[in-house]
Amino acid sequence: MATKMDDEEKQKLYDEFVKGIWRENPVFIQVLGLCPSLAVTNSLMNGIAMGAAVLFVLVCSSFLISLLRNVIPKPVRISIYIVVIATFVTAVDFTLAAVAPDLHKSLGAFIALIVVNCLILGRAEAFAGRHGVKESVADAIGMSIGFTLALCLIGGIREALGNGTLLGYSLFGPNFEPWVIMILPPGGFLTLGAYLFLFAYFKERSEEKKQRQADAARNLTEGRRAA
Amino acid sequence: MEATREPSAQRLILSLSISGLVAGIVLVGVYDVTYPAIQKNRAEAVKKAVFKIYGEHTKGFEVFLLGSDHKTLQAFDMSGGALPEGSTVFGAVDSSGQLMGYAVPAEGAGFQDTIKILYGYDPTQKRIVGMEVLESKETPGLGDKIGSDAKFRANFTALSVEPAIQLVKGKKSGANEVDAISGATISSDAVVKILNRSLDQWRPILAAEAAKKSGAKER
Amino acid sequence: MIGIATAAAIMTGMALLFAILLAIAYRFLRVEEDPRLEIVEGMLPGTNCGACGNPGCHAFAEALLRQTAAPGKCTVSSPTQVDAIARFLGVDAGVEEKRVARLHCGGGYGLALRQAEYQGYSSCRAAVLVSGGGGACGWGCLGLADCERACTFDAIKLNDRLLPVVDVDKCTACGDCVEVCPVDLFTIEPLSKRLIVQCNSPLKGEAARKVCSVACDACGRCAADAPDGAIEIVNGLPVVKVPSLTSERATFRCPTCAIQWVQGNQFADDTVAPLYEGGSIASAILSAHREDERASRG
Amino acid sequence: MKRHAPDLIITTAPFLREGSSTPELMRQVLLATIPVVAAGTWFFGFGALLVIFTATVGAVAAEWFLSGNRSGLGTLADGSALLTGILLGLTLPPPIPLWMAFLGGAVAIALGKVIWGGLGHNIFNPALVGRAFLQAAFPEPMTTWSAPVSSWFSSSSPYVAVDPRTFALPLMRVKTDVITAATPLGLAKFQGKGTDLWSLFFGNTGGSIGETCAVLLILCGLWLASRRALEWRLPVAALSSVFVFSSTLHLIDSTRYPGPLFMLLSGGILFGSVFMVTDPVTTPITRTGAWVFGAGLGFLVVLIRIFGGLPEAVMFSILLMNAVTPLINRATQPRTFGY
Amino acid sequence: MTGLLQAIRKSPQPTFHHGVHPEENKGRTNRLPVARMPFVGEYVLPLSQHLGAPSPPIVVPGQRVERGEAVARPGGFVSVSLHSPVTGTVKAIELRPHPNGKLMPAVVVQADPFASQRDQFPAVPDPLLSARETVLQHIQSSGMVGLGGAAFPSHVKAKVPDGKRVQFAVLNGCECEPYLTCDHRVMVENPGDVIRGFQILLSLVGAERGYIGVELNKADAIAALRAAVGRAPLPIEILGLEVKYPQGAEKMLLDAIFHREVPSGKLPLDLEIVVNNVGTAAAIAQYFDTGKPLIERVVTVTGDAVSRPANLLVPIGTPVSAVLEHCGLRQGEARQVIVGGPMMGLAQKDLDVPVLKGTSGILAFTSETVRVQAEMPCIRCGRCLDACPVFLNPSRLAMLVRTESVDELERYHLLDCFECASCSFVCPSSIPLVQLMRVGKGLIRQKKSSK
Amino acid sequence: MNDLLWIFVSAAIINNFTLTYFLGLCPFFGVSNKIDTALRMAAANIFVLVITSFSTWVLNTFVLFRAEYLRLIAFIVAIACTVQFVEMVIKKTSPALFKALGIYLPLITTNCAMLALALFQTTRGYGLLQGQAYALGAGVGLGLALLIMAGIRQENELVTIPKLVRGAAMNFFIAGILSMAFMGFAGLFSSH
Repeated sequence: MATKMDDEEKQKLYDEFVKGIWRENPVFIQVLGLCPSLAVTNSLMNGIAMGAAVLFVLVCSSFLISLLRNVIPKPVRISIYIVVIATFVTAVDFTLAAVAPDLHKSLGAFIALIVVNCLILGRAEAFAGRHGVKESVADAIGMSIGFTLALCLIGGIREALGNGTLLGYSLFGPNFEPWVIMILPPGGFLTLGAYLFLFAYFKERSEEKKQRQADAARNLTEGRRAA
Repeated sequence: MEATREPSAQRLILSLSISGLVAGIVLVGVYDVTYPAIQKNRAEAVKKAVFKIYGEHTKGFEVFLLGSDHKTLQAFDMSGGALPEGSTVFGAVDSSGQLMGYAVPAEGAGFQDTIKILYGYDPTQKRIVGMEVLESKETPGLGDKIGSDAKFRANFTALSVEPAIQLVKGKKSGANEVDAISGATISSDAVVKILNRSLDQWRPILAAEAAKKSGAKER
Repeated sequence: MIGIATAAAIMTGMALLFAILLAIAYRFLRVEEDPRLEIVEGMLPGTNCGACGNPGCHAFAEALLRQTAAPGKCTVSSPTQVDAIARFLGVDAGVEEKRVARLHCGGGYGLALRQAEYQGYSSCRAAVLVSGGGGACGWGCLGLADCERACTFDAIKLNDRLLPVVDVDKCTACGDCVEVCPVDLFTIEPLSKRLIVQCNSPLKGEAARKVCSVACDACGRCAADAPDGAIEIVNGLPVVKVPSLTSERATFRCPTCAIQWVQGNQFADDTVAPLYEGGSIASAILSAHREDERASRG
Repeated sequence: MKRHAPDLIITTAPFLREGSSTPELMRQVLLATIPVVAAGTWFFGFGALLVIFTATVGAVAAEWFLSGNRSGLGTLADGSALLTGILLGLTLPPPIPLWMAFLGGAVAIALGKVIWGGLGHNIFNPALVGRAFLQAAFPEPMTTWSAPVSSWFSSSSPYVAVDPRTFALPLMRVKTDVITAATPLGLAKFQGKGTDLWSLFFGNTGGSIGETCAVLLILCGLWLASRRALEWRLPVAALSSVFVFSSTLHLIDSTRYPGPLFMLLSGGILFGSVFMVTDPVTTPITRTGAWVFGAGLGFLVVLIRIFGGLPEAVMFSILLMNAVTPLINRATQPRTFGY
Repeated sequence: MTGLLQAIRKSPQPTFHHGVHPEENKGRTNRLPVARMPFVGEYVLPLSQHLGAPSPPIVVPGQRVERGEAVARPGGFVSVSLHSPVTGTVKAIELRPHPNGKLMPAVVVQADPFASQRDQFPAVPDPLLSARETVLQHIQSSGMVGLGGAAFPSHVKAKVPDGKRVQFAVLNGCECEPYLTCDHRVMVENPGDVIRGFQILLSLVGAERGYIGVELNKADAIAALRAAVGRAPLPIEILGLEVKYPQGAEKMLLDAIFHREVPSGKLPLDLEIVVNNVGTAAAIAQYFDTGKPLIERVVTVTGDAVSRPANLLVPIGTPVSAVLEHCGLRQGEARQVIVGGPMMGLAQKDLDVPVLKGTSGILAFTSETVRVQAEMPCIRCGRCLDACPVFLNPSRLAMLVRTESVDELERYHLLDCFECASCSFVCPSSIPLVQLMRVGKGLIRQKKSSK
Repeated sequence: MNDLLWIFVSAAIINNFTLTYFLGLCPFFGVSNKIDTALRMAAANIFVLVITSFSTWVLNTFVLFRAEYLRLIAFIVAIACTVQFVEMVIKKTSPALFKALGIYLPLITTNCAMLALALFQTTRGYGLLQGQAYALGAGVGLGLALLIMAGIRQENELVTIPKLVRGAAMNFFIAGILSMAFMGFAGLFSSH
């Protein structure tokens, strides 16, 4: 009996974890946290670093907020969430500046701007403030992995086309003509738009396929009945 | 319903204050831990740029703050490891501890956004001896060549600042002329403008300093 | 140590300041709002279909809180959703009988006389303005699918005779089709009402049969065969007075099949032979309409 | 009961129509581009024709693939994709690699037209969307110009004049030290050098393939206007606005700011006015709006050419004005009769 | 370039702004004198042929009626009587096809083949000597309506409400619709009737001056009217107007003559002006001369599907099919039959519909003329804006109708559209703009009624 | 004076907060579906930006010079509280104004443009006046982008955008094209 309960709980945690990676992907599905997803993704490395920073902040703040959710008075909850998040963000900011100054420079103010990333405050308000510690942390990890994944996809394509490199390694040789637009602002918008278009396309194709299969199955059963 | 019951004002104030207090303390801790490393990184960055301008003989650099009279420089003690805030110039020092020249940070409007540069200036010969771009958002592949294009950078190895620096296209003829990067005229122009503007401010001060120093030496 | 003191002082001071400010504001500037409103609205489907008689889900939620409406009025919500709302509000669900939209015309392609060919904007509302459409019967279905487009729930599809078939499983009785039909052919009826008059023309006798082979010619046989007073002929059309008739006897002697015993969808077993040769004309027109629509709507 | 399919057609009034049709308008604009294409080929050599052709192929191919029509000509029949391709080709610099021209054509159709739902729905001029994409993606090739190989009456064999860069492999570049030329606007902005107005008028200067020959563009514009294939207010407003703003500056300081005739004859303003600004889809529908659009365009062109970082601004200015066209349309609704 | 020239060249003739120039196509009939349509067997008299309340019948099936005898009385103030055009028997009162496409209640009269059908009507008083109320009542019981097309009861127009006054009266002789020549022929053949009718109207409304606006393509009509006025020194002026569609629309006509715009939602009466059709004036004069109520009217029958085009004096109620047959309809070739003009008329699906009081023309076209072009996307060329005489934005309105944005439709003044079809006429993409406008008006009405 | 002009123009069009810095994207896409809404949002934005610029300048000059490491947290708390306070005041004093502007205020709290403005003006060492010019420029820039976007989107509602790009994807494409068009302003006034 106990193991069954455990399994159920595990399954639930797993669900909370997995949903953020794809089904409720913060960037591609919920279209949240856009500022950093477009601003810093002119290289893959930036994307990874930003993702890691968000991971840290989101997990820590979700943990703390879900822990304290019954203590925090409702009218000032947003202010307190912000204080908590800002503290963690400042910590990340300083740490990055101390450990990897070049990366810190290329991410610029966007590390600090994690504070106002709708993704983080959104998770705090919508999830961590209403759920237990375990679920909140699982949700936070899933969401930030989904976020990082999206950032890597965007950053990868932008760096590859815009600079001819991936993580600094040359892809196309010295005569490559870089598509400068990809690392400029318009490239960010267009890349994300193109990804959304592609996902919509694949979704429609898979739905069409499902529909066709369902039709075929129905025809088969009806044919049998008629026979 | 529970949610509709109003918490007391004292509780609101108390919880917000406590969270502020805790956050403040945590941040001080983080700050204290990371402070030395961050300052070291900043100093490193300046050092790297100064070395690039003044070459392999450079040993280190000194920091000078603009005095409150806006006319004289005051040496700043770097032993604390931190760079000061405010208007600063750096002095490049060779292995013998001799001052080789100054490295002056300057910034101004570029093609896209603010460009920040550091340039080496020799007040006695009245010329620029080198230039490094610290920060720019110029167009990749075109404008950002101001930091990477060797031919363009060569313009600044011995650039006379009297009369004021001029931008030309094609053939460079005078000692005070800078040959623009083709296709990035505006960015090249921006660098020249930043230099001229910064020199207007620093030239008399640095000249006075140099005169003071040489005077002291002669005496 | 000084650093810590400064930081603590600044942060606490700031927090204190803002907290006091907000606390004051919270105390003196608050505007009262029923917190349940948001929750109830969140529980509603949010389709704003208006079937409940309110202008939208928000208004319905307000009505629910005022207790001037029962949760069951929402025809879109499933019974469990209705139950949930009722439980939340602590009121009776007041579940309504399932109702669906019914079409009062059977004069599809090949059955009703077409006098002229309509060309132009492919919409019933537009066609009815041009000499009342190409059909001879001015009361009949125009077959240009305004209802199909208007249906939010994807419950209406034109069949091969260009007649709209309402899928009773998907229909929520929201009334959009009733509103959109320019010749007012739809009514909302309880699903249990089986006797449906599939004609809307007041013409009688030969005049009616001349324009449509499935028109009601007001012969009165159904009224005669039904229990006393259950069916009455009013203005050339039978009116079913007792909706819960359990016998399909009244339809047996109808010479034109204008009155039908419907179980489930209408036109489910369309066995009337087409008057035109080649039933594919209708489907060709249907696909042409669809093509037009695609072209005009991108 | 014998019944036959109905003879009579019922449609709504009016039962008469004026003659002109949308495909006919397209055809006339297409016809007007022919002399411009020919002149571009004459001035910049066979390579220029290849560039135009490739851009057109890119546009038509994109339309074919993205419109989802596999039978018949589909939306290609209205000729708008063809026109977009040709216009894009005419705005490109002559020595651009062909793969870029192809890419530009495809982007023009995909981003400029198809995603908006096709002809008539787009907000931005498709050809210019394609060109803006190329300009942002490949700033260097897009600002590398070659000198004309022919003048009006003499030529150094234009049919063989093909720049080696034109044949760069896809995604690659050819590194050469070919002599480049500057556009008259570039010369004026960066080197303070003027250009003879007559060379501007007859097209003996560097620049995009279709923009150099002013006299031809003026003639094409007049022809189109005489066929009522364009809304004359738009080019007139744009050109006079450029004239007014540049003359004002010129009067203030004639040494720093070039004269109005130079501003009108150089760069793409004439080409833009005849072929881009007159695209009805992306410009205001109201007559007052047309004047506002033209005035705004002229202002932006002069502003960016003189105070901006780029020597040429017609493309950006048109795109910016396209962006505000919905707002202009709203603000300039005609007064209804009786109000 | 022509556009530019047109803008520079100011038209010397008075006219309104915008509008279109369709081909006139009046040449086949404008020289043909008005002929009489022979009597047929059955006449259908729909009870609602005019704007306003339908007329309740005052006869029963089987009853014998004389030519000119009333078969229906006015159903209210905004309603008129209806008279039998022939001597015969009332066959039925039932639903019959109406040119608007619906089946509508009508009195069907079977003509007596042996009756003489002579003009023999009760005498009426002299309108210029009788009390105003009496004259108005006589006009109402004569079944008089505007013959221009809208069929608005004439007595309502001639009655000036208390507190209002009328400064000018205008007769509309523009006949701007292509193909139609019935008003033209009336002006040429009966200028005296027109002027006399106008005099009656002038005295009824108490106007100090009268104007007759005639388009310049009817020079003979202008000459005839001027001659008729010249004989009697009257405060009436005949104005030649530029040939342009829709000059004959009331508001456009007033703009052309007085350069004043009728405010939105208001009537010419608010400008102290009353407008009537020339045909109506002639019919009023004839009524007071002979006592003949409105039982016949002049109809232009033309189009490439009729071999003998004509201007016919047709008894009201005659089936369109009979009229067309009389004019030599090419059987099997006609693809479209229109009642009214080619710009604002109605296409018919059933040729058994009757000629009404407001029927000014019957046009039959073969497939050569009827070209239904495929609709193309709107390219926002703005030609519809240049054509619209009330300065609307049809292109945008069409899009708003398609997306059913009812609030926006009202904001863009859709209700000021009077469906002149100039926008559809010029649209190079063949978008059914007027039709969309009509649908849009329906949407607005529906929204208003559901509120 | 020239300096102020450049700061203003740079923030408004050359380095438009939305189209080149990607700041304030959520409200940019969220409330740009109607021109009317966009106008109000733009007004609210400018209002809050100017207040933010002022209050953070005060905070930075008079309080934080002792503890720069508290900048981020102090700024964000200050912005959040100011906005919330302003919102409450408007809600109480003028329901009409609240209906017009107030509902956008909570959206603005978590708008990165506000915090970014505060941080940028601090790191660039702008004084009070420069800060105000910067805030005004940023506000005008956000408003401009918002208004243009709203105009285009409202126009798009009249036609049928293909299903695959309808919604978010289309918005990104429009923003991308707009961003390309705004590149034309690069270098404006910088060389004069």
